[in-house]
Amino acid sequence: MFKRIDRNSLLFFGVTIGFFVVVQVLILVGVLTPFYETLLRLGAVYAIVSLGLNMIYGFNGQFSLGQWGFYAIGAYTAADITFRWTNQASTAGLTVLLFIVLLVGAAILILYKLLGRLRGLDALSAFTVYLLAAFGLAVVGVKIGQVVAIPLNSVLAALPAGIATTIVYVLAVIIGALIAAEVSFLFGLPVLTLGSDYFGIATLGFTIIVKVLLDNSDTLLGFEEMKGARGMIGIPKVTTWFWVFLFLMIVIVVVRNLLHSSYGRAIVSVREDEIAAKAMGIDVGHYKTLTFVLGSFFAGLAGALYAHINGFLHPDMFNFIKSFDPMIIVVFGGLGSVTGTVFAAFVWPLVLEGLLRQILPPGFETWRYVVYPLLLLIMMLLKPNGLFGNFEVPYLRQVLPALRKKISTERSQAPSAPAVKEVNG
Amino acid sequence: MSDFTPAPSNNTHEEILHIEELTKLFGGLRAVNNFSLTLHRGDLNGLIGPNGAGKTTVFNMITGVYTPTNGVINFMGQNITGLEPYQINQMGIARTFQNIRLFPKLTVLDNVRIAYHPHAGYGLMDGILHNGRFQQKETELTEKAQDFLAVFNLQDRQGEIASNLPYGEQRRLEIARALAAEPRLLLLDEPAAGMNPAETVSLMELIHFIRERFNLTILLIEHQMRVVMGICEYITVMDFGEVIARGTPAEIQANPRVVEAYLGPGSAALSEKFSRKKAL
Amino acid sequence: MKTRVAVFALLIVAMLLTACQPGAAGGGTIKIAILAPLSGPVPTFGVSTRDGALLAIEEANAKGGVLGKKIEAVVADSQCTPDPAVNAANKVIEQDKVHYIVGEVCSSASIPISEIAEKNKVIQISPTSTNPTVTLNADGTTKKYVFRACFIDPFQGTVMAKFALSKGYKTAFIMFDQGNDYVRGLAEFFEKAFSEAGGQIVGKESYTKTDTDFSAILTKVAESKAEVLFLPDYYNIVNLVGAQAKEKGVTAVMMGGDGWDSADLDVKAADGGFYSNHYDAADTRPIVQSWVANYQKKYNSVPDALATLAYDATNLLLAGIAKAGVDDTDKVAAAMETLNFEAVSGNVTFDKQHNPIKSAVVIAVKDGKKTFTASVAP
Amino acid sequence: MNSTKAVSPTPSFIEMLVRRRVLRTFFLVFLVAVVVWRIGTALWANPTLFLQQVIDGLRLGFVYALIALGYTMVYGIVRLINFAHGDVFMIGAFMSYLAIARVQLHLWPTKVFPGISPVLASGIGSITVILLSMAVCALAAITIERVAYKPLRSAPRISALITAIGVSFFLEYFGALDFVFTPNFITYKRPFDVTTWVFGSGGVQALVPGQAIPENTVTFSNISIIIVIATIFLLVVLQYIVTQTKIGKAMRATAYDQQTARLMGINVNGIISVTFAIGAGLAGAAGMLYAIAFPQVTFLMGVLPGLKAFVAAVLGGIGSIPGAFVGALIMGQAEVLSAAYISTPMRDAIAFTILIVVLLVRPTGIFGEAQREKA
Repeated sequence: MFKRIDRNSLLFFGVTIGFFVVVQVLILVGVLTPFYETLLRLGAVYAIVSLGLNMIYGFNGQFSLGQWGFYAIGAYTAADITFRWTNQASTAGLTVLLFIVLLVGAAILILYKLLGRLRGLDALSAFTVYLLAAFGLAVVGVKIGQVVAIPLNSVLAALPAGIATTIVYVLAVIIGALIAAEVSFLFGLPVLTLGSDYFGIATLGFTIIVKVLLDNSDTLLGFEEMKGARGMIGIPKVTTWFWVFLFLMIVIVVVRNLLHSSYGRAIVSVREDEIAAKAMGIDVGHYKTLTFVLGSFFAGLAGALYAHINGFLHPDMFNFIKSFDPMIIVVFGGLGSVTGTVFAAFVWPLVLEGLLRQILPPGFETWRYVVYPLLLLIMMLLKPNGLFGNFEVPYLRQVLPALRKKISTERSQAPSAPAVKEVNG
Repeated sequence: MSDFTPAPSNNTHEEILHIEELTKLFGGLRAVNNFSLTLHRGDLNGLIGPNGAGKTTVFNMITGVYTPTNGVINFMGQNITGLEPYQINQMGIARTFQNIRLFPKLTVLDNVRIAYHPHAGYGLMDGILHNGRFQQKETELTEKAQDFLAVFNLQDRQGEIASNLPYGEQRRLEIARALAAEPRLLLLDEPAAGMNPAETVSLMELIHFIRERFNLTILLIEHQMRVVMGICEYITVMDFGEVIARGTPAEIQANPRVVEAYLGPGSAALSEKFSRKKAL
Repeated sequence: MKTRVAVFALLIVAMLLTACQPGAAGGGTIKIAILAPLSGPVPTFGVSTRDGALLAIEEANAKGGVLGKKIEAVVADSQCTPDPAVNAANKVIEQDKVHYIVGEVCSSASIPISEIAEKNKVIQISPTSTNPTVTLNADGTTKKYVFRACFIDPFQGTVMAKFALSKGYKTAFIMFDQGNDYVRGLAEFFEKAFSEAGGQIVGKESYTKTDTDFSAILTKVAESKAEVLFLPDYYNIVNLVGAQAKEKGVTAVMMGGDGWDSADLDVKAADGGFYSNHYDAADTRPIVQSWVANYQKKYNSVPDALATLAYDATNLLLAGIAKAGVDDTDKVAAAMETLNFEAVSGNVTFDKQHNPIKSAVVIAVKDGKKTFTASVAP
Repeated sequence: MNSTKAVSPTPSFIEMLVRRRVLRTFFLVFLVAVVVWRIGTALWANPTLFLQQVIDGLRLGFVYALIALGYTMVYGIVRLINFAHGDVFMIGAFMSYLAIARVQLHLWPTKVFPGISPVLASGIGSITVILLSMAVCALAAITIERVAYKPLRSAPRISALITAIGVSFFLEYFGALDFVFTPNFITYKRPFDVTTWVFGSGGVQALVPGQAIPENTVTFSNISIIIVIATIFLLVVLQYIVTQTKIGKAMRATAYDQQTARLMGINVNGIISVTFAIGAGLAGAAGMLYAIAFPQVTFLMGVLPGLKAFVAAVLGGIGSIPGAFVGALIMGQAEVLSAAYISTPMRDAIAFTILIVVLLVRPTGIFGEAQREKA
C-alpha cells in the first residue's frame, strides 16, 4: 500500500518539478516570452484561488461567490506591507498587520473553544462577541506593531536589500492570506448558517462590499497609499514563476493531504448529506467554517501573490463579474477534482488571454468576448460535469486500502444473505 | 400518564434513556405532547403509531435535530436536551433514517470511516502533514473500519460507491455506519421500509444480532407489524403526538385503543378524531 | 479521458503554432500597437480611440509612411482593466515586436502598460489617461518612454473654475464618479481653484459609473440652489444627469471637461452647459478641418475627444519618429521631449513629466449647437 | 475540537445571555437604531426633501419589481439563478429604442388616424412599443431556455448557472458588436414628453422647464406615474395568471414537484418555457420603462439593475411573487435613501449589508417559506 503511494508521489513530484524546471529554463533562455510567462503565473494564481473555491464548493458543498472578495483582501493587505517597505523603508505595515493577525487569530481560537461549550448559542450572538474582540485586539495590534516596527526597521535595513525584500514579501503573502482567513471566519460565522443559494448571494454581496470599500480605500478607510479607485502603484514586482509554483505546490499537497484524511472525509460528508453527517457525530458548522476559512486562506494567498505580479492593483479587478471566474474554472475543470481545477486554471487564461488574442484576425478583436462565452456554453453542454469530472491523477487519487488478509472470525456471524425462512408475524 | 405502569423490563439494568414530558410545537401544531419514555440497558423497544403520530419527531428531538419546546431528555444520567446532533451522537446515540441517508457518492469504506471521525485520534495539522501519527492512526482506523465491514459482510464492497449498492445492502451499510461510532443507544427509523419479506427476515436477524454483539439498547419505529411484534420486547404506541398505549406485543395487540387507531375506529371515535384534527 | 487528451493536445498545438509565428521584426514596416478597451465596460471609448489612431496611420501611409517605411497597425483589446492590459501589452511587444504603443484610454490600464513599456524600452503614448502616475515612477521620476497627449487634471479643473467665476457664478455643486480617477481629479482641482478664487462649493456628491438614477443627488442639488453644477464626467453620464436634472427643476448651469465632447452628447440634456475641450470643431485651422472632414468621411460620425486625442497621439508619435530619423526608441523618446508639433488640439510641446502643454477652449452647448466661447492658455 | 464529551455547566448568567439571545438582540437593535436615527434626523431636518427621496425610491423600486418577478418565477420553477435575465432586460430596452427611434412605431396611431387626440395616440403608440418589447424578450428567453438550459436540466445545478453566466456574457458582447446594438451609449428617445408636476401647499401644478422648484414642494413626473401604473397592472395580471388560470396552476404544480406534475399530465417543458417567456416579457416591459426614466441605453445596462432586482427577489423570499415586489420596493428605498442620507459611494455596499442582515434574521427572505429539512 505504501509502496504504491510512494511511486505515485514520486511520479507526481517528478513530473511537476520537471515542468517547473522546463518552464524556468525556457524563461531564462528567452523562448518563453513574458507574455506567456505572465499567463502561466496568472494560471498558477487562478489555480490557487480556484482550489480554495473547490474546497468550499466542490468538496464541502457551500455555494460561495465570495472567493474574489477574499482574493482582493489578500492582494491589498500584502501589497500594503511590501509597498511600505519598498517605498517608505518602513516595516510598520508588516508589524502592525502581523500583530493584528496574531492577536485576532489567537482570540478567535480561544473564543472558539470557549463559546463552543455554550449550549444553543446562536451564530449572530457569537459573531457579536468575535467582532468586538477582533476590533479591540486590532487596536492593540496597531499599537504594539508600531512600537516593534522601529527596531525591526534597522534589523532589516542591515540585511542585503534583496534578502530583506524577500523576507518582507514572504511574510506579506502569508499575512495577506491570514487576514483573508480571519475576515472569512468573522463573515462566515453568521452567514454559513444560511442555506445554499442564500449563502451564495450573501457572499456575492460580500464581494461587492469589498469592492466598494476598495474604491474608497483612500477616503473612507484612510489608506492613502492604496489610492482608492485610482489604483495602487509602486508595489514591488517580486512574484516570479518560482514563487507562484512553490505556493501552488504547497496548496496542492495541503489540499490533497487534507482530503485524504479523516478531516477531509468529514468535509466531504457535509456536502454529501448534512443531516446524516450530523447524525454521525460530525460538527457540520465547524467543518463548514473550517473549509470556508481554509478556502479563503488560499484566496488571500493567491491575491497576495497576484498583487506582486503586475505591481498594480485596481478595485475594478475585484468587480463582482470577476467573482464568477473561479467558479467558472472550478466547474469547467470538474467539481471535486483537484486535477481538473488546476488544469482549467492554467487553460483558462491561456485560451482567453493567449489563444483568443492570437487567433482572432485583425478587425475582430471585439469578438473575443463573443467567442469566449460561446466556448463556455459549448463546453458546458458537451460536458456538464466539467472537463475532468471526478478524475484525479494517481497521486491525488484516494487509494483504496487492500483488504486485510486476516479475516475476522466474526465475519460470518452477521445474518446477511436473505434466508428464506418462515417467521411468525 | 399514570395509567401506565413502568416498563416491566426483563432486565433490571441501569437506565439508559429517560424522557420526561417531551413536547414539540410547530407553530400551533402540537406534534408531540407530553411524551415520556424510559429505556434500560439492553432493551429492544418499539415505537409505533399511524402516519403523522409524531414518532419521527420524537427521534429528531432525541438526536438533537429539533429542540424540544418543553421537556427533558436524559441520556445515561446526563441532560442532553438542546445539544447539537453531533454532540448527542458523540455521547453515544446513533440513528438510521426512514429514507436511507448514506453519503451517496462516497465509497462504502469511507461511509464507515466518517463515523469514526470523532475518534480519529489525530489533529488537523497531522492530517495536513500526513506525518507518522497520521499514518499510524489512519491505518488503525482503516483496519478497524474494514473489520467492522466484515462483521456486516460488506468487506468485499468497500470500494463500491454507496449509492450503487442494492437496497438491502444500503440499509445494512447504514446500520453498520451508525454502529461504527460504538453507540450505547441505537434508534432505527423504519428499517424495514421498502424491503421484501426475505430481506425483512434477514433484517430482523440482524437487529437481534447487533444487540447481542454490541451490547446495545435499541428503539425502533416500524410500520410493519410483523417486524415490531416479532422482535420488540416492549412497545409504545403514539397517536396525534400522544402516547396512547404501552405494553408487551401481546398487550398492545389486545389494546382496543391501538386497534382503533390503526384499523378504523367506530363511528363515535371517528367523529372525535375529526374534531381533534380541526382543533389542530 | 479521450476528449481530455484531445482538448489538451489541440490546445498545445494551437499554442505552439501561435507562439512560433515568425515575429516580423525590422523589415520594411514600422509597427505601432493600438491598445484600446474594445471590450469590457467602455468599448465605445475603445472604438473611438482605435478609429482615431487608425485614421492617423492611414493618412501617414498615404503620404509615404515614416522614415520611408509603411506603418503597420496592431490592434489589441485591453479592456480598461489591468490584467488584460498587461497581457495585451506583452503580446504586442513579444509576439508582434512593436516598438511603439498608442493607448490605453483608462489610467487603470495605462499604468500597468507603462510599466511594461518602460521595462522593454517601448514608447507608449496614452491619448487620454489623465492620472499623473501614468508617466511617473513611484519615486516621482519621469518614465523615459511614456508620454501622453491629454491635459492632466489640474489644468482642466482650474480652467473651468476660472471660467465659472468669470461668468459671475459664486456657488457650485460638484458631482463626481468616485471610481474614476479622471473625474475625481478634475473635480478636486475645480474645487480647489474655485474656492481659492472666492467661489463657494455648496455641495459635493459622488456616484459610481454604473449608476443611472441620480434623483437622490439631484434633489440635493436643487435644494442647495447652486449656480453651477460641475460634472466632469463622460458624455454618457452627462446625458443621464442632464435629462434628470431638467425634470428635477435644477437650474444650475452644468459644466464639465473634455469628456463631454462627443457626437453622442445629448445637446438637449446638456443645454446651457459649458465644457473645456482640446479644440473647437469650427476652428478654421486646416488640420482641424481636414481631421473632422476625413473622420466623418471614413466613419460617418463626428469625432469625439477620444478619437481626436488618439489621432493626435499617433501623429505626435509619428512626428517623434520622423524627427529622430531612426527607428530607435531611445532616440525617438529624446526627440519627442523636444517636439513642437501642431496637432488638432493645438500646438503641443511636452513638459518635464511628458505631459503636453497646449491650450484649452471652452465650448458652450446652446440650442442644439456647440459653440466656441473662450480659449485658455496654460 | 470535538471534545464535547463533557458538557460543562455554565454560569447561569451566561446561560441566560445565551438563551435569551441577548447579544444577537443587542447587535440587531444597534443596527436598526443607527438606521432609524439616520432616517429620523433626515425626516426631521427636511420632511419634504425626505418625501421627495421616498418618491424617487418608489419609482426605482417599481422598475426593479418587474425585473425581480422574472427572477423569482424562473427560480421558483427550475431553481436556476438566471443571470441572463438582466441582459434580456437590456434587449427589451434596445427593442423599444429601435422601434421608437428607427421605425417610429409609437407614431402609428397618428399616421393611421390623423385626427386622433395626441394623448390617446401616444398612449396607444407606447403600449404597442411595450408589447413589442415584451414579445421580443419572451421570444429571446424561450430561445435561450431551449438552447442553453434545457439540455442541462438533468445536469448538476451549477452547470446551468455557469451556462447562464455564459449566456449573459454572450448577449452583452454580441450586443456590443457594431452591427447589433453597437457599444455606444445611446440617448433614448422617449415616446412622449416629460411633464413634471410640483406638489406643495399651492396644490399641484406643472413645472415650466427651466423654472426652479418652489420651496417645500415635492415633484413627480408623468414617468413615475406611468411606471407605477404599468407595474401594478402587470403585477395584477401576473397574479391573476398564476393563481386563476390553468397555466398558472400548472406552473405552481411544476414548481412544487416536477416529477409529480409530469405524472399529472402537465407538459413540464412547455410550462418552463412559458415561465421563462412571462418573466422575460416583464423584463422587456421593465427595460422600456427603465429607459424612459433614465433615458440612455447601452449593452451593459442590464447588469446592475439585474443584480439589484435579483437581490430584491432574494430579499423578499425567492420564489414568492409578493416577496419580489416588496423586496424590490425595499431595495429602491434602500438605494435612494442611503445615497441621500448615508453615503453615496457606499450605496451598493449598504444595499447588500441590508440584504445580509435580513437574511440572517429571516434566512429565506421576508416572504420565503421556512424550509425545514426533514430528517
